Amino acid sequence: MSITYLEAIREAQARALKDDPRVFIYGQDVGAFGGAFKATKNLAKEFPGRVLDSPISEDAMMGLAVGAAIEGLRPIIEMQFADFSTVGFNQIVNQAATLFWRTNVPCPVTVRLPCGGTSGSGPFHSQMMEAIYAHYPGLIVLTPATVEDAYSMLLEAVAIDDPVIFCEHKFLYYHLKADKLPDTALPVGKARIAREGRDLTIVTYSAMVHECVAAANELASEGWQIEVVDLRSVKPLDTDTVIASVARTGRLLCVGEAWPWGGVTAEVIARVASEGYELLDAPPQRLNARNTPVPYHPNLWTAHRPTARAVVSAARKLLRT
Amino acid sequence: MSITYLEAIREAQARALKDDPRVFIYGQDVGAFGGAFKATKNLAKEFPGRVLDSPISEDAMMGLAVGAAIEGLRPIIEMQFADFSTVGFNQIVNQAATLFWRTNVPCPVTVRLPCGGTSGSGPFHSQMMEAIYAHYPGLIVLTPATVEDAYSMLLEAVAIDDPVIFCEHKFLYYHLKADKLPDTALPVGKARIAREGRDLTIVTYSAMVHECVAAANELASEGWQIEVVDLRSVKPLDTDTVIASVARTGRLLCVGEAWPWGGVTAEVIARVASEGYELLDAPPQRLNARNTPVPYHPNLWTAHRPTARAVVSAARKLLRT
Amino acid sequence: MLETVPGLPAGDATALGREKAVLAYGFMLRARLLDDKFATLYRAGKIHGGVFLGRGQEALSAAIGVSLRDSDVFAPLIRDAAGRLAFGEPIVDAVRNYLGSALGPMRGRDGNVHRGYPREGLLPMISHLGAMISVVNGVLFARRLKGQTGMVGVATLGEGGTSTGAFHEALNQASIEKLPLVMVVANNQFAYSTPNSRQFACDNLADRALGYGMGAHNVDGTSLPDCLATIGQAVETARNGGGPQLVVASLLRLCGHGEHDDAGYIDPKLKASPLGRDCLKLAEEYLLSQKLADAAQLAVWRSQVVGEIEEAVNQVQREPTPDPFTEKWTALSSPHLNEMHDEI
Amino acid sequence: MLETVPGLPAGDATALGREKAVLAYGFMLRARLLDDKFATLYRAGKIHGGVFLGRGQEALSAAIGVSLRDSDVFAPLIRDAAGRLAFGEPIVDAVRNYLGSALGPMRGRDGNVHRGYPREGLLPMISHLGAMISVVNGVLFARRLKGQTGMVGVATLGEGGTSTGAFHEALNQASIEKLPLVMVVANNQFAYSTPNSRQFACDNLADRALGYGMGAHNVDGTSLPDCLATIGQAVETARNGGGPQLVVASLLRLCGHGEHDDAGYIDPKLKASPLGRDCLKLAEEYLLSQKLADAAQLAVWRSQVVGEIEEAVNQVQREPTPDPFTEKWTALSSPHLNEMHDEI
Ligand SMILES: Cc1ncc(C[n+]2csc(CCOP(=O)(O)OP(=O)(O)O)c2C)c(N)n1
Ligand SMILES: Cc1ncc(C[n+]2csc(CCOP(=O)(O)OP(=O)(O)O)c2C)c(N)n1
Ligand SMILES: [Mg+2]
Ligand SMILES: [Mg+2]
Repeated sequence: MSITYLEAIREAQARALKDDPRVFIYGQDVGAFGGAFKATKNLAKEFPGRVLDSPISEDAMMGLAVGAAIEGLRPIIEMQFADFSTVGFNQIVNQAATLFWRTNVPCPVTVRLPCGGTSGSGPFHSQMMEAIYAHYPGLIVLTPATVEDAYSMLLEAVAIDDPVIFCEHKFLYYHLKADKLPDTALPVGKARIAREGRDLTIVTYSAMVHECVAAANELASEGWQIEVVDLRSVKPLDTDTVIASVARTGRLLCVGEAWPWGGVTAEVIARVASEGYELLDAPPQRLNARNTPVPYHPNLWTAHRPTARAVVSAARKLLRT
Repeated sequence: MSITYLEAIREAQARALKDDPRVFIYGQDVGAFGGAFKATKNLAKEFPGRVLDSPISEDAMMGLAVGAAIEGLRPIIEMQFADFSTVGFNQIVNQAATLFWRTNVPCPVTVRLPCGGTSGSGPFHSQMMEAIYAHYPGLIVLTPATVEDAYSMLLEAVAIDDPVIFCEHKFLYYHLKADKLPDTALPVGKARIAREGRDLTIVTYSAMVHECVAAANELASEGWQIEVVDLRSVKPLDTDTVIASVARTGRLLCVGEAWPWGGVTAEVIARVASEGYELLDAPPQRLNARNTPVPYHPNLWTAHRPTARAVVSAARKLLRT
Repeated sequence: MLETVPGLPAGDATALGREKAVLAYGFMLRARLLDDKFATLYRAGKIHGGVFLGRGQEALSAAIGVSLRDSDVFAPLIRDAAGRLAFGEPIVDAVRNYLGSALGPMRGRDGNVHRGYPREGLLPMISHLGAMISVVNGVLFARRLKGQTGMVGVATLGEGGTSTGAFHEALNQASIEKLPLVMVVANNQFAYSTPNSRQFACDNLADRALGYGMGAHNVDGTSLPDCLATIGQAVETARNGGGPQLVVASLLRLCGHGEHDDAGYIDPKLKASPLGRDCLKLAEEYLLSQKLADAAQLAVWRSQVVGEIEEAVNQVQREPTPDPFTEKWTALSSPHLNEMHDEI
Repeated sequence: MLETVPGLPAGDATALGREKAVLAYGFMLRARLLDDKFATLYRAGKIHGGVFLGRGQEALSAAIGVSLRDSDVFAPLIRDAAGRLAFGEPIVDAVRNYLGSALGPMRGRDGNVHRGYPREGLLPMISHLGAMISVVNGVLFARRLKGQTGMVGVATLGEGGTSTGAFHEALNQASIEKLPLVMVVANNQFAYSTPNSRQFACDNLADRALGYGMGAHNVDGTSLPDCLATIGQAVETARNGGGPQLVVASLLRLCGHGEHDDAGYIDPKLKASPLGRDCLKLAEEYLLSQKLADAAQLAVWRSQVVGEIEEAVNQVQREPTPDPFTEKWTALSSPHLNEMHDEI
């Protein structure tokens, strides 16, 4: 038996619905149809009245979720694509994110954002939005890179008493497989060493973890031992694990699929520069997507986002510094 | 005669309307009333039919601006407060910011965002949003700190063929004064040395420039010579000027009024760490607002944002490193 | 959680008939005098930030408050002091929020009209107009999912707020879910300075109800008995499963947008028109004409309320203001998820 | 910029009477056969990403295109191949955008239905539903400011898109500004899989017009002559200063949401109902009954269009695809404002 990243997301929701009567799911086409990506397949049938089609109203979807959270429920909102959350943006960053701080009433809402690029999806169905949401106080931002994390972190997201932006990566939906669902997991807020090494630390998250591990494997054939840190959660961000790794390797490359200005790679480097400056043997480097919208054509798309090949070449340069 | 930061914004708009028939202004209460802050005072009378009250529809305001830009006009959109731009967010980041890249048709829209805190304004009338917009390709983000820059950069914003997010700071509106409007100005994209020094570089922007200059003055009485760099524009960000300054001082403190995760301070430090690592004699440091919404009460508000006093203490610590 | 004023009848929202008018009048009076007090404090420099009053809108707002039960939901907006009080907000909490008392409902974190108790059904507004309506939907939706019945939710908005996308999405959502939402729009002719001619182009905003499948109601917002009748009917229709209702009240704001605004843009003719009548005076005339009170009684009530407000202000002025050093600088309810590396 | 099909009458949108039906039919046919071709190419793995067809909606869409002049504005959506062609889009550009030719209007940066020429009044949609309407408003507003008159703008949307806040804000804005906007809603009963019962709760979406002060029109979207009459009337009303118009067409999507979707959720009864009739077949029957064409003529036209499409596809398949090395990796039109420190 094997289970995909997407199936893990479905299973986590099934289990959340089963274990906790306060959970419900609301989003476009999530009901009988099972969602645009089938992440809620059969759930409407298995949990009648608790998996509901919404109108095309991202603002009102989020508002309804906050109201339900006030009443003690634990809504899961599926945005059909992360990119469409821009239309529900205000309710996320100004309503959900501020509720607890203003009123002492927690706001346990999980917002599932199918994000990231797949070839042919174009500028409005491919965006990474973790940096946008992580900037706001009051939000937790998760970026699972593995089948196991997709499952366990989604379950934890639903259990967390604060609004969680759950960035699930579409590129991983079907291709990434595991043998079974995990019984235990690292808690949210802890990064994971995806691959050990001693020559260079690559800090990354989400789909880029796999590009970086592939790059590390390629560099291993040249004798380099690259450590890859999978952040898992970008807010909170596990600076301790990152700095401990840099302490071992002395070199830092930070890789993200988002746009270059700001974002996770800037935040990680700024933290390491401030708190672990003396550990660095060479200037820390970043690799991001290009500074344009995400292109449609595969020729352009492949050149827009970092790939294992680009990671290899950036790492090689940094190893030689 | 003296002119305030707010009056400079009014004058720049008056001149843009006068010099260029393609310019018009659209926003809530900007017409006969002259705007919530009076930034468009008398303009509706002086330029009939070109300064128009909008309904409370930030999404449609931005959409209309893009349509008008396609037709070759140069709209200025006034958001009543920066915080309300979240409701027009999608049209800014997905419509305006992508138009040129997708179609080769430029999108010369200026969006005026009255931003930043004043005491008593609370969580929804105080936000800094430069980091959010700067993350998106296709946008220019300006953060004038002086009366002269408010004037000349707004004029330049209107002349730029790309969408410009013009972050004007409400704290500076009435208090900041200059003797006259400038005849010449640094171009957008160039940072300014607000104060020269050789012991430490403080990089900052918008209202924080004044806190940092005050801090530098205080430290001068202790014999420290602090250089203050006013970024003026956070995207594009003038890395060269920043690095040249760090080359002189060897120490970097980056100060911003926005929330700590990501943002301008992270971006600046990441760039300097990557490109000017060997110039640093001590780990670069950041000072941001606290990681909560902006509080209403002055007691809390004063502790939430960086002040000259906080800058002094962070600088002192860094000078001793 | 209704608070009583000595001498003014107290009771819950189910009180019927003529009594209800007196009850509502009591809250109108308290709101008006409280607003007057805030205006005075503002001019004296005792209030940080803006002050937003409900003058001229008390009849409508009070009618909402007295039509609701404790178990209902209410999302008031900036001109709803009367409705908040009638729904059960203690005067002292209104004062606390304006003066930034650490003991206030928002503990100095948010101020003025931004206050409430979400768990008790009084939702604290965010500033973004229209954004609270779908939150009311969510509360109603959740309660229904939990098996609760018989509740109603009221959201209020100015006519300017009807131009927001959030308004539209939420009304459509309530209609699809057949939620017991009553949307009350106070058409006070201006959104800040913007006249209706620049805000919408339909003859009657209540006509929008048809496009959602909601019930539609128009009411003269200056008349307390009319507001009581219409709001009462809309609330009962929603409560009895009639689906969401839209009420549009016509009136005029008898003050500036905020106390910083002299409202010089309002045409004196409009002020002199029936829209510009003061609902509080009309309500007093109504009580007198219906023999629900005489002039002496009105004077007694007024001085009682003045006393009550003075007492609240005196109390709050002795209360502590928020302390940045004991303040927990986190927006999260989960302490273990705080960033280890917060600033300053 | 209208393209002619040999043998099919060509003309501009002002062509009148029976000729117009033939003209529109020509674009319906081209759209249908083009869609069929895209479906084939998709199944053959020749197209990256999704394919979105307009099957069953060609009459409505073509009626829009032939009702417009070159100087008008059109913001089509995903099911508007017919309208785009009728408005003047060359078939070859549709093919280019689907196959990602470097010579296509979006140069491989955007794909499939995301195409247009803003300066020529054919606006390239962004995906966010409802977002194009206010852009049309902006074009119309700007032209009026520049002194142009007599133009009309059409935006299209599915019934699902009417639930967006953007839809509401834009219609209200157009009404306030009295812009010559014609909003055409194709109510095809589903938004992806979501049935109307989960999308709105009013009897008739056209009733929303009243709440904006717009003109309202309903039309049977399966009938070409009805679409021509109704769209023609709405467009002329707007053109002559009658203010914005809302047209709601009833029909059924005769395909999946995209070609990846088998639309198994559509009730066969609905398909068998009048809504499920194929507008192209009905249009052919109409032409035959009106003696505007005979069967032989229809067959000739069809084979002509097939040839034209094959030719376009053959041409595009020889064209270059975008090259990442010559691509200018910037989203700004101002070269001097590019960040000096772009990545990779
Ligand atoms: C989305 C949004 N845009 C702008 C504002 C700024 N604003 C606050 S009150 C107001 C006018 C509101 O008018 P109306 O809805 O008629 O209510 P009234 O003040 O007349 O009671 C505006 C524009 C806001 N709060 N929210
Ligand atoms: C704001 C927004 N949310 C979600 C989507 C995803 N989406 C694309 S098409 C679609 C269904 C559209 O239905 P409808 O408007 O009825 O048009 P139809 O496909 O039936 O022609 C959805 C939900 C979107 N494009 N925009
Ligand atoms: Mg109003
Ligand atoms: Mg549809």
